[in-house]
Amino acid sequence: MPYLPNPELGNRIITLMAALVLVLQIAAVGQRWLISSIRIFAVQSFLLGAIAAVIAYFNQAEHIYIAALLTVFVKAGLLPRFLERLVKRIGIRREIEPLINVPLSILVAGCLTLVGYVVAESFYHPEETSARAALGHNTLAVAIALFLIGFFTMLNRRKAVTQVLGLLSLENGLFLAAISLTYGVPLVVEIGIFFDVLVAVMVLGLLVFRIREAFDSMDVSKLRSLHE
Amino acid sequence: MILLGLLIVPLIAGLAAFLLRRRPVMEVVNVTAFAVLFGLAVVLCAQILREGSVSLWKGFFYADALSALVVLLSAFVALACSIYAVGYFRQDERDGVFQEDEGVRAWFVVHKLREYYTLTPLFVFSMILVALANNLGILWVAIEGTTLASVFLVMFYGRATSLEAAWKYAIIGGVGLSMALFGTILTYYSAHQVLGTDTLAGLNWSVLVGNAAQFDKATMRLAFILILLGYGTKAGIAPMHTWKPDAYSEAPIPGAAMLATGVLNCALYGLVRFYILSSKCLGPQFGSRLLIIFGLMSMGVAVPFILVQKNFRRLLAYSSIDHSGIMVLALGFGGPLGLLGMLLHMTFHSITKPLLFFCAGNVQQHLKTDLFQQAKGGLIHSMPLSGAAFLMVTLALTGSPPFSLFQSEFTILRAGFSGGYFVLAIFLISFLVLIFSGFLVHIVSLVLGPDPGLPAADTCRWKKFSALGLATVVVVMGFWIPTPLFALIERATGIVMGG
Amino acid sequence: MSSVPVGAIFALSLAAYAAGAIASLASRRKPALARYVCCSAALAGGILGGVAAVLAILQGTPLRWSVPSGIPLFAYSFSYDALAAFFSLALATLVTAASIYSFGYLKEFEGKRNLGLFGFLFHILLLSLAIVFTAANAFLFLIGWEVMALAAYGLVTFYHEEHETRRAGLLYIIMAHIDAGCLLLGFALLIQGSGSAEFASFHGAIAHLTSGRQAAAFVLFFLGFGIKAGVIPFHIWLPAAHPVAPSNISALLSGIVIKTGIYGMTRIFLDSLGGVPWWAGLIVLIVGVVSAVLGVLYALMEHDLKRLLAYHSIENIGIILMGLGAALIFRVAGHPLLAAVALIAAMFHTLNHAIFKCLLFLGAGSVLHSTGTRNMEEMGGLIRPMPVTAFCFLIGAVAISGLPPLNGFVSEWLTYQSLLAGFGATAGLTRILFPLAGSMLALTGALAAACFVKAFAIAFLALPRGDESHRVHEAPRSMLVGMGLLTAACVALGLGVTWFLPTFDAMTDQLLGQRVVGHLISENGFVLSAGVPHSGTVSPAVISAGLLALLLPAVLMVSIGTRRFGRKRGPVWDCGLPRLTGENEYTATAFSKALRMVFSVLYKPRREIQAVFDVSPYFPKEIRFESEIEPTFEKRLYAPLQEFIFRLSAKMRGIQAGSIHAYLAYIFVTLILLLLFGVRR
Amino acid sequence: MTEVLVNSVLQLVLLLLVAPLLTGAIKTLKARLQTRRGPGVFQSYRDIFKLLRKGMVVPETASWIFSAAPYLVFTTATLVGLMVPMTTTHAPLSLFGGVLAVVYLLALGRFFLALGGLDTGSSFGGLGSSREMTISAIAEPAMMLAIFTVALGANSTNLSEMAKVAVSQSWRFLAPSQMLAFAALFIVLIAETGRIPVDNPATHLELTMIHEAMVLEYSGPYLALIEWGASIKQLVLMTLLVNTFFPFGLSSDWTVHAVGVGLTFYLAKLLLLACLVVLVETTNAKLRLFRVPELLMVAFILGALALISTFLF
Repeated sequence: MPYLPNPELGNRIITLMAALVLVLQIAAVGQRWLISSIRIFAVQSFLLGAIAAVIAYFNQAEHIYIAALLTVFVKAGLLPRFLERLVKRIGIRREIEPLINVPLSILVAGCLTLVGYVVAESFYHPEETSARAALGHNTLAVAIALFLIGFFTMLNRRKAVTQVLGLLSLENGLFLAAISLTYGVPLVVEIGIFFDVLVAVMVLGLLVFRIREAFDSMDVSKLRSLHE
Repeated sequence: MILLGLLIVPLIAGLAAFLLRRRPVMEVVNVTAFAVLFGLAVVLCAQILREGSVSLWKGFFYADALSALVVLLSAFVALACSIYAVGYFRQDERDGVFQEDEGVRAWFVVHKLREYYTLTPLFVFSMILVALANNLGILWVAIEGTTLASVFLVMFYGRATSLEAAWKYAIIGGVGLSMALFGTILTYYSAHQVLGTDTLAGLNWSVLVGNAAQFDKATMRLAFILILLGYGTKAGIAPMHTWKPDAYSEAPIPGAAMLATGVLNCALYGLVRFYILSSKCLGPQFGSRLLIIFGLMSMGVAVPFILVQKNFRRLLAYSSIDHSGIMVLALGFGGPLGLLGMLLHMTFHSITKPLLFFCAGNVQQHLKTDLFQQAKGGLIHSMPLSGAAFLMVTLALTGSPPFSLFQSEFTILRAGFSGGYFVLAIFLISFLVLIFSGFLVHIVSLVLGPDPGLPAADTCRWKKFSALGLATVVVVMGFWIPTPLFALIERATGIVMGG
Repeated sequence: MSSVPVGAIFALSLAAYAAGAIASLASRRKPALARYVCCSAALAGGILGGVAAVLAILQGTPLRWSVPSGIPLFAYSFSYDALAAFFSLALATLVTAASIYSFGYLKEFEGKRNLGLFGFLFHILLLSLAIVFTAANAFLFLIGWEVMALAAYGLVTFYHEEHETRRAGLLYIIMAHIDAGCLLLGFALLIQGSGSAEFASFHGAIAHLTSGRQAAAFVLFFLGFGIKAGVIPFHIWLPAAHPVAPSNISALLSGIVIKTGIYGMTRIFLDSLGGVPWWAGLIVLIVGVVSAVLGVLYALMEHDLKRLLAYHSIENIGIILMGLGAALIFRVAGHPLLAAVALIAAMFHTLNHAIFKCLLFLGAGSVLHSTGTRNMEEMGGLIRPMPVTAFCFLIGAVAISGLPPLNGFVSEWLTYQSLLAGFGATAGLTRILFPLAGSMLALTGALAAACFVKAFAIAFLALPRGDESHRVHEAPRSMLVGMGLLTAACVALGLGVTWFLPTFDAMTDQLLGQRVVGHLISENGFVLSAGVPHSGTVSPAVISAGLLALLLPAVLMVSIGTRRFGRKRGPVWDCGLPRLTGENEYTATAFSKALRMVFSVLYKPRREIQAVFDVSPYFPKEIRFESEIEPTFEKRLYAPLQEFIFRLSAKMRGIQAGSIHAYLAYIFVTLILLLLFGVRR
Repeated sequence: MTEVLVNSVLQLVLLLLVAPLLTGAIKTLKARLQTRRGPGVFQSYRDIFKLLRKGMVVPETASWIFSAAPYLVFTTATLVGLMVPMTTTHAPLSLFGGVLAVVYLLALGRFFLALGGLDTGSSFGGLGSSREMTISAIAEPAMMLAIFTVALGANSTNLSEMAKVAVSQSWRFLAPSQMLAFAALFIVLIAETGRIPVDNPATHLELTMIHEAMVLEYSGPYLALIEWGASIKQLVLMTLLVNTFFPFGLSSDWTVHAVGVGLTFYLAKLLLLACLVVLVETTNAKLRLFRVPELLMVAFILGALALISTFLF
């Protein structure tokens, strides 16, 4: 009879890591240096991979290992490397002042976390107090918060690269939701999604590059020639 | 089997164009491929009408009347655009549009035309895939695919403005799609609790629709909201519509036409699939309310931009925002009439819209501008065919009889009344009237008037043929809809109605 | 008679129009051929349509038939009942005359303009008109309605090189689309009630509508049809659009196209709804009065011949609406007989106006054709070079001024009678409105007479004012024949009214369940009476006979007198000036001066006089006189509306300012809101 | 049928004879009131016959319209005369045209006369026509309103019917509605017959003349027809007034005695009305053209009041 790990413990670990991910996200909101925000993203993605692994371990769901590996490989390895190369090539190191200044942005991020919990509240069915429901409720809140904060960074930051980062961290939120609520979506879909994310980033990278060429700046708030 | 064919043909066409770099070959390949594709689509529809639904690889690919309709429309649009594209790009080459940016250092773009003829089939492939994928996840992947392919079409001309448009399109589209993905995941979650951890089938629509009734309500609500916003972004529903004018005015005409019809249909298709689930799970009211709000908002947003518009390429974009609004509104009105009206509208819109783009393209290539005040008017003298067609298709698209869009709009109006949305119906009509007025004023100022003495255009055979052919279809559709097509639409309506 | 031929003949006339459309488009490369194809096809269609209408009226049984359309949603169903037959008859008459006229009129287009396109649009217009009058299905009706508007638009903007024409066309098509929108809503309302788009299914719909729905239905349909009919204040498109079209088209537009509005009101209010609330009838009556008076007042100030006629269309629509409104009120008040009389008055005036307005526009057309101007101030003395045109125009003028013994008089007489009867038939203070309306009708008539004295005299009498006079010539024969037909019709319908009236029996029977003609034709057959015994009688035939008889002594006296000294031609008394020239003649502006002063409250006239002095301040070298009246509705009602809409739109453009952050913010906010308010129950 | 013809002929003769007489009478009375001798009562006959026997000059610029106008003026006026009951309640042609026909036939005559005025091309003609049409246009509603008031009482527009009703209740003229209506119609009468204070038949001053300006170019028999027609029109209108409001002596039967009585009463009433007209003419000054509408507006108001009072009292 194989060793059955205690899911209770698993849930605690997962919740903890999820919280860590959230903290990282908020930290990213305050971050000024492009390179380090990329790094933050990398760490965050790694943590997600870890969460996936933990879930896989505690529920003997082998196919999640693949998802975990993919995450670590693509999101924590490939994409950050690519983005760093891009940034180096373009030679911009600092983010200019965001539209909303840093302390305020962090405050907003906090509120968004709150929103996440408020929304997740309505999913909490106290009658079924299974560990998993509780976990779902918790991590869903985190996921929504991640999503919203990622979104917020996109419309808060001016640099093209940081918008890409925002998009990616928003995807991370989705991944967290997928992995913790449903133990991962079907593998095919998973792979499809990863592939798409990869291509998307490539395309965006190409765009960033050419925008840099055309406008010799990466400040997307300068892209205003198309309007009514 | 036929499903596989539908998917493979465009892939082959793309590959072929990528390998054989000579223009005439690429043109021929492109056109023939899409002709074949259209043929296959027709066959598929016939089969659907016979058997009800077709599926492949134990339901990994699955086609019912609804998806068959979308496939048919996508294939039709693709064919029309491919024919037009030949003439369009030849003209571009003659005008030396591509000269200024030879040194494009993207790693796989060698030559502009090659880029186009390689990308378009991929684009079409993903449109077809959207319709044929049974798995909602794959559906999402496919729609994302259309976005990625079309980003390149938007930045096709490599101008600064096209890059800007492409960036906005990519970012907004990306955000939208991740919302859609979130929605999909939540749907899976809410289904998950019913279906258990059956890995693959858990996202298969054919499975989900069966027991949507027991899904977790709260999750489904959140899911539907996210889906609405997500696929709404792709469909260009206000306030997620902002990328449309930029993208449409920058992409090359055939690409833009496919964006405005094919992608729109795909996005709405996804929306409809989820609408079915949500209305099974939550009852129709929840969805309807949101859909009606967004539909009317889109129409309302389109109005002022159509009334005061300087650029006729952007005008087209706002028209398509308006039309997606109408369709969403129809979906919201619901009931057999509303859904029938919506699908009819989708059909007629996809048939009519490309012609509008073609006319606009001809005019733009003729005048070398897309601004109204730089056009001196009186185009009817130098390009009688395009001018007349432009006027005609404007009338058709603004829903005036005898053209077919009037039928669908009339049906939608009836749906509104039988749904008891009296005031909304009045809004609908007044928006339509305003849009008609704005559109006509602009186009008349372009087409009619004293002869500015431009050289005669309308010489290119390909452009003429595509425009004339399409015009004929549009006129005929006003008076006669092929019975099988209508049967297909009715069956699709049945599916949306539930089951 | 079996019912087969009517249907068949009607179908044939439709076919003739359709064929004409395609054939003329096909023969656009050969102008002469195109002209013959266009006109002869129209003529054929017109005659066939007329035959069908006459047969239908004679056999008096409504026919209906239904053709499966290519669209599974709807069937094309026609019904050829009394009302349809009557309007089809009017249409056929006008088409016949206009198409004969066109043989000559279109000659000048050859080589200059695309006759093929013209023929196509012309026939599409005729086809859609024929369909509108006979459609028995809301969907088919709407298609016909809108196609009619589009074809008319095409013809109005036929001279699209002029900016004025394009503007007028746009105004026209936009207003037309607004009315189509109202009708769409109205029909959707009825359809939702009855569950079917067939007119038959609406029958008596008023019964199962809530009072709110009744009001909505009335307002929507009245707006829709009122805009098309050009009632004030929705008239602004009419004087803009009708003049700029080719004249044979203007004749049809003013003659029959605006009557589709009247047809629609009659069809919907009396047939489909089966009566409207009394206040609705009152509104129709009042709007009628306002349109009649203001229409003629604006007409008086015009010296563009065709615009003047266009304004008179508004006036006559007003007169028709007076009758119709009275009919609606009587129906509610429960006086079917009076209602029938009023309805006949309205319908007969519709027909009469169709005929003499068509005649007048054709006359204006041939004037335009030979002088090349629409401005009356440059005309004058045309009666000598073009006597026949002048005569036809004169008859038309007498008829439209409602003077005996022509047809205009008869229908106005009937209108008077029903208005008078209204006083006795209704209760409460509102009953005063009827005689007041009557007096306004009198005012209208008198002003119309004044206006046509001006129109005819300035254009046709005295000396030429412009310099075109030398090359002025009489119109070609075909045009004269076309006008002659209508002239004859004016006289015939006037003198022979008592023989024509039975036409209406089936209609009143169908719409009001009341056959009335028996009461209308009193003893010895040629006296028209007002339906109620002792109420009032008139006999145009006898009147004209009397006039002829009395002419005898007058002629006698004059001839006796002139036998001795004869009649000499002499110069006009010109206060000792060298001789009378075109310059010092009385002008149209001068003629209407008096009325401009009298009604200055309405017109708000603006005049400016600039004198250029040479040596002494007493002898001005030249004087420029400008005078214009304020276009009240355009300035006070429509301009501000347009202003508002455009300013709002301009503001809204800020949404699309180009900042991607803003764009993302829209989505973000929407998402947050929906998350907070959408999810929870 | 024959009866109708006989009656018409008789009434025709009466019309043709009485009309100039009335004009003459008014002229003389006026003169007397202004302490002038004035022309004889029969002056109008002399004028007409003189004109009939003179040659005429037709302007070079004029067309056939110019010649048609006098005939129409004359015939319409006389025909109208046959529709109005004069001595008996029974007017020969009343069956074939009621009061509406009367008004519109007179309008027909005016229409052509105005055309004739403009046909000459002289500015006088134009000015006259313009003023004539203007005044008649704004007189029309007042007249109709007043007539309606009477017609509603009789609920018929047929003049014989109206007269019959009037006879049957012969003290009805004391009702306020009738009084008001009469006042209104009287003003209209002044305007329609071109008398002071609206128009001055005796002047040829271009600033003031209306009717005279219009017929300035007419001469000889044409002028005779016009003058005669004008006086007949005046007679008709006055008859309309006296017989619908004061139907005394109107008999409904055809005995010689009755007709005689009717005739005497009729002439007497005419004379009284003429006196009234003369009184107004002598005691008022001519109004400026643009003050005339105000007068006619008064008439219109009176008509409206009459109407309202019909169903208040």
